[in-house]
Amino acid sequence: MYRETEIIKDAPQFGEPGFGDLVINVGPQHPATHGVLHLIITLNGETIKDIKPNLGYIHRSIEKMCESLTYRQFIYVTSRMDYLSAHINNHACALVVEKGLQVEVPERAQVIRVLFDELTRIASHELWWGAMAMDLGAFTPFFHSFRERETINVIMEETCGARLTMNYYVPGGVMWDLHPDFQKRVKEFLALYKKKIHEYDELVTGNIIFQNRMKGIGYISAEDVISYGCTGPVARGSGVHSDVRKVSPYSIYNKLDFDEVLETGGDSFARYVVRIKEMHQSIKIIEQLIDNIPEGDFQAKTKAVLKLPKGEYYQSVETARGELGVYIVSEGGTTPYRIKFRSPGFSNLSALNHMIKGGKIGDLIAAMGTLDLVIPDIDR
Amino acid sequence: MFIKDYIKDIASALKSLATGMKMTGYYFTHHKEIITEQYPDNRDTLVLAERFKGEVVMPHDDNNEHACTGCTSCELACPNGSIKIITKFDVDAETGKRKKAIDTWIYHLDLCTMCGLCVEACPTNAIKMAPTFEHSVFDRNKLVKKLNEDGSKVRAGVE
Amino acid sequence: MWSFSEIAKNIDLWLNGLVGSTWALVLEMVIAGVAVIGLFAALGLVLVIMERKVAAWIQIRLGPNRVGPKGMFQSMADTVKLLVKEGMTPDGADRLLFNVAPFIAMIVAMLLMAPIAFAKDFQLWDMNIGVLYITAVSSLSVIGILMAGWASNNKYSLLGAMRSGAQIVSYELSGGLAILAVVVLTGSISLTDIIKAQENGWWIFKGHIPVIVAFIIYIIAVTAETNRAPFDLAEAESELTAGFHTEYSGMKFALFFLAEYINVFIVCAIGATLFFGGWMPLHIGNWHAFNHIMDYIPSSVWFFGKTFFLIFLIMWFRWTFPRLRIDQLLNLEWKYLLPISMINLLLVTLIAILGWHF
Amino acid sequence: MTNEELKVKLTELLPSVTFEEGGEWLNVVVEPAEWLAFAKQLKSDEALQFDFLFCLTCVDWKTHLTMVYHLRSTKLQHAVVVKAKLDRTKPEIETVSDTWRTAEFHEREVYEMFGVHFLHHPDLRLLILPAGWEGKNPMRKDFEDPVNMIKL
Repeated sequence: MYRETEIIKDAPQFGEPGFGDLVINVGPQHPATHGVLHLIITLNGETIKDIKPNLGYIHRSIEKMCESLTYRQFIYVTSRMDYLSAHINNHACALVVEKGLQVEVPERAQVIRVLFDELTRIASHELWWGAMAMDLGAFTPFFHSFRERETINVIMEETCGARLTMNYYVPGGVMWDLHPDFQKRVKEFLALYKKKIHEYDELVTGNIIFQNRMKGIGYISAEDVISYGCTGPVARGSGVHSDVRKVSPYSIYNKLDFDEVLETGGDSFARYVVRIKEMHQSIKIIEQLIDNIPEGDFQAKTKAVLKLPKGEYYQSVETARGELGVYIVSEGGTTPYRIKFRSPGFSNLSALNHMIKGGKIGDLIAAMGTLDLVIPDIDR
Repeated sequence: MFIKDYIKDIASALKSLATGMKMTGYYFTHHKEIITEQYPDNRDTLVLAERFKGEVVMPHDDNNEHACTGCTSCELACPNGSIKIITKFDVDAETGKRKKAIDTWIYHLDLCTMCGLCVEACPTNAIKMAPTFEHSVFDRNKLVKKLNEDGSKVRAGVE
Repeated sequence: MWSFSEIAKNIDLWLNGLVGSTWALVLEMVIAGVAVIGLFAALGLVLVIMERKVAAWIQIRLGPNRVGPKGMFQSMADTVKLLVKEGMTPDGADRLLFNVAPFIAMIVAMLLMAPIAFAKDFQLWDMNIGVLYITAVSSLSVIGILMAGWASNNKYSLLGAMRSGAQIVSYELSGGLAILAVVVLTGSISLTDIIKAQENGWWIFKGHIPVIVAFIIYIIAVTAETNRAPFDLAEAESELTAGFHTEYSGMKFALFFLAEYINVFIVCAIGATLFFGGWMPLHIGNWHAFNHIMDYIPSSVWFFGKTFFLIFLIMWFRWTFPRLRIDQLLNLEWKYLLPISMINLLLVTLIAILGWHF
Repeated sequence: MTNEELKVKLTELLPSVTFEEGGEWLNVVVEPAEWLAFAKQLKSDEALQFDFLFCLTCVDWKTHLTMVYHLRSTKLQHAVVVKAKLDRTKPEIETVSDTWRTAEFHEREVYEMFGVHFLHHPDLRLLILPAGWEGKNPMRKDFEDPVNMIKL
């Protein structure tokens, strides 16, 4: 049954308010939703009156599935949730299990994990930057962003054995040791990135058409951001201090020197600038770590069958889209009794209606671009 | 005054458009920047990372022996049930005792998500991940594979 | 000896000799028709390949290189694909308007071919109201788009058509005023007079500042009129899936696709004729030796070279700039282009009267 | 404020509140009836200012359902976990979507997955599950689906 007929059935008749509004579907197959997001939009002419998201096209009930997976097996599922920050999701699950078992992760494993997290964050922001520009009509940045993303994928492929959903983190550390020429390739990537960084500003940030399309669009104030539960670059675009790596630092982030990017504009352009600056911060972190990766073993000794003691555990990490929280309620068995993934995309999407009311369709696409939505992250 | 910032506004707009054009113009003229990989043509020179997790395979040495003892720990480790081990009991020649051995190692390549947990869990390193990625077939049940060759036995001394 | 005008004169003589002058005229019209359709097909193929190669190189990729030597037959393959594809008509669509719309777009493109001077006195119809005819007919193309948008019973195409209606109508203004700047300098609106007036130097050089400003406004207005790149709101991929031609497929879509490229060719041809002297070779004042050498290059090569340079410029816009929003688009036209082109027109008339141009 | 100070403050706000052990944050168990008033105080009170509801979920303990609210204050950097026990047959609780806007979507998800009915919710419809799944509550422990779920 096509959900939209529900809305048309009780569409306002002549004389009632809202008569003559155009109800159109953006999605589930739509070039700008980057996935199967279905928005039912009520339009009056070109201005948007209301947005009703209709989710669930890629719902695999990951939470129900995890209830029958052991603590080693459920980690690989999370890289299918927000596939652009696969490593960071796996890092959250590994940390929760280690927090439950009080396992001490060796220093080398922690540094490898942070290195791969930051590489994933850059790769995710690269793809976002290309897709964002394509949404606004410029096709060229997409291909240029994939040149950098491809170099990172080659690094991942060489060490972890996969390009997108790398299952490299295990409770207690990482699956294998680094590949011998990992450092060489990362240095090559840093050199390429430094050479090409000015192009991002020339082609997109500095472009007057781009600025007009993004400045003042999808404004959301600081209180609304907190009230809608938005985290990540969406929150930091409105000046809310919400970087989990700074608020409640995990792994070795408290020993690293990087600063949290905060913009006070609150509109699409501010969120855009936050992500571009975040890429620089990730580069800074990688540069600090790449030359002093400590020696030692890469995986702590863990028992064959992992059993989390009875109780509840919560661990949040900073993915490329915001705060991913893993909440495990354990009955002491080998599988979690109940698991809840607090995904950043779900709350960021709820703010879209508030942001874009009264804007044009072009604004909706611009605002959705800066929300950086990954639909499996929303539907889980 | 209005006219002054009207003109300044136009000038900065044109300058920003010009820098964008200059950059794309640079790429239009410099073909050495092209990054396209001609996949089907460069097949023989294509080098894949040797750790690439493409498909689970069971290496057999020249006299058709492998290292799988049929202990089914990989089947337990697999998150989505794409491994099915059928074991049989065959009588050991010298000691005459009945020993468990592998009969068929069924591998559902269509279900497998290449997570590598089975290779990690195998005590005797009998299976490993092969860097093959061309898995497309015309008939789906070609994707259900039997990893241990016919007539293969466990290598002696593998416990 | 082998210039286009010689060939045309010989055919004319031969036909008059063969059959009476009235029949000769009819036969010539048929030949002209076939030639224009042939030019359309050739242009369609060449421009599609050119666009895809320009896009590819700008986007650090190779572009089509599999079909034919270095990918040259790619557009041939595309045309054949579009020919054999089924042209569906969505149910609930206004059948007549839906099927006529692509032909309107194509007819307007063909009409505009008449006054363009392809080579030295080689024109379909050397009319004395050339420029007026061009601006009048080019505003008809919006009817085809509105028909397509309305008839295909699809909300996205309706939105796309409304947008392009507003866009083309408003950009006619500054486009027309930019053309007027050159007409004021030459004092006549016949294209051959305009070209002849550029005997001793193209207007872009002789008319110095005001004509350069007029040229920039002309290029922007013309990119908007043909619904291309920074102004492609009519078929905005990421907003309205494919705008007014969402429901078209098969040959009808091919007609729209071809009409867009032919429109780009025509507006660039007009731009080349007005600002870069059409088929007139590059002459500089009284450097007779230099001018003489320039005359050796045949006039049609001059014409097609200039037009293809302008087409490349418009394609370059497309692969560099994002899309404007509908209100920014109209804002740009009414608040920036229109005032500037009016002041520019005043400036040009002042210069024309006082004779400050070269 | 540390957990102990929070404990004192919360008992002062609502005497009938009990505390639970376990987890890094203070676990507060509240009666479903008093939850809405308590929530408003948590947000508005100067010393608490819990303005960020970062996780809202429900746990099915086979005998009863427990609503779990994770709250954090972005200004004072402290967090608390509030729980409310609901009976399984007719789970009902007041909605907090007007105190924290993010609750609207999270409550709709809990409604369709667990069947908890949120009173005065602005738009309590299915969010993720397709039409026809009303009342099926797939996340409950006693959910049977012979097709997709393989009983080991």
